[in-house]
Amino acid sequence: MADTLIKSLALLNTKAPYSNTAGKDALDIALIFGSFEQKVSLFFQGDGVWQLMAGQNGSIISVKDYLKTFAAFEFYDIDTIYVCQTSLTQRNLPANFHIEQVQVLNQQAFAQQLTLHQTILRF
Amino acid sequence: MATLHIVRQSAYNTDDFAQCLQVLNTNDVIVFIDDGCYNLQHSLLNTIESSKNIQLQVITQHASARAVSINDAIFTKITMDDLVSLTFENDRVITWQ
Amino acid sequence: MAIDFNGEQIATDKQGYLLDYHQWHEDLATIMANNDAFELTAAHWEVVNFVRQFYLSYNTSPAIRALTKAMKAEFGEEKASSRYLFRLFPDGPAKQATKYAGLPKPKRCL
Amino acid sequence: MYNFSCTIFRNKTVNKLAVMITTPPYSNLSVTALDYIETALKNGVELIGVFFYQDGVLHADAHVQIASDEFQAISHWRKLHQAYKLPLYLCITAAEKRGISDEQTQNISPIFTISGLGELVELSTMADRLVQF
Repeated sequence: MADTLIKSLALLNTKAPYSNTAGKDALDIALIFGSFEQKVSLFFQGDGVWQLMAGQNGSIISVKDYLKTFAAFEFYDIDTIYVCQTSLTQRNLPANFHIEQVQVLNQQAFAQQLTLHQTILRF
Repeated sequence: MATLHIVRQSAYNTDDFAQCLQVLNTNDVIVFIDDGCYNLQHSLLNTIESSKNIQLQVITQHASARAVSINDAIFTKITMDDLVSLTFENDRVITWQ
Repeated sequence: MAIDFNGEQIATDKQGYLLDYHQWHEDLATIMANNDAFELTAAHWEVVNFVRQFYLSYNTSPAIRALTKAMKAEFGEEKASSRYLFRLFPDGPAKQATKYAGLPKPKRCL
Repeated sequence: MYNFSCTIFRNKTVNKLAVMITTPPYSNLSVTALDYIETALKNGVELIGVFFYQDGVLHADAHVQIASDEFQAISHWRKLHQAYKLPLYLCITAAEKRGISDEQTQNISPIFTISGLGELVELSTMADRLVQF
């Protein structure tokens, strides 16, 4: 039974992208897990949803724009990306993201998807 | 298939606890430690649906150190030994810090 | 550390990686390779240019697996193997190709 | 003594633990992390390693000085490392970003193993639970 369980990691992103390194630190973990062929999913909740919003340009404020790296996820086999509808609504944000494969989930579905992962790290 | 939620921050200061409550599933366990102990009288607690059968636990030492009193009718008092045990009794752990 | 290039001093780190990837030029790549006694053939250039393009698109240098995956889409199955890439860049494609592509030294923690 | 193994799967005992530390040594959050780890070790949990990331890497800075009447996080790590052969893995990229280096400043406490995120992948693969503190 135990052997048939595929281990997977959920990275729960909860910080806006620029004022601290949380998003970048989580991204580095996602890329390395992807490189080692480990299943990894990204979840965006709270201010973490800002990491997904289209039209940002960190270079204006001298931030190395790591959000551009999100577009390379396919090469790291990262294809499950979930965003919490409640967090978008609270911020009056439309579902307009800078990458394509984002799935908007209501609170219950978001919570349910998290439980499909054995390890959850939050940044 | 329960999740252990370790809450380490005051909800008066950060959104962590509110976010934790958003992802609760039936039979999950919440343990308040560190500044999470300041949430023991927070109004957010009233938003937890009783049908979800959520267990609320507190590390006694952490609450006592902060002069936070624990309502026995709501919270289970635990020790660090219990927290270690809960790590394995539940299927996964999320740390809210 | 610096490389003299067309009368200009191009700053590098200890291992010879450019400190500013904007200053890269094909001729500069050749000089960097010469300094390492390394010859860049057409096959090497294909990878160097590809890695640089990847960086410019995604703001990160690809790890080896991502590189092979991305190259597969561009050049087909034959060149999309780490064996092929390591034959071209024996010190490791991630380390060597990024260097001649003028990109930052890959993180040690990989 | 407690027994923390929990038999969730038939014939498989679930008690391999890995911990990721992201909080700095001057924070009381680290006291809790150390307490949790020590409690686990004392009770026979198989702790396969501790991974230091983000501000957690500051625990490895041999130059850190904390007044003698305050909590000595770093000497606690040494104690656990020595008593239990506990592996302490340092993310070197996160460390160098914070002035902790095995090359320039050479200020890494010798109880730490210099490593990278690949080690975190390894730990998460081996462990039944990976807990963040």
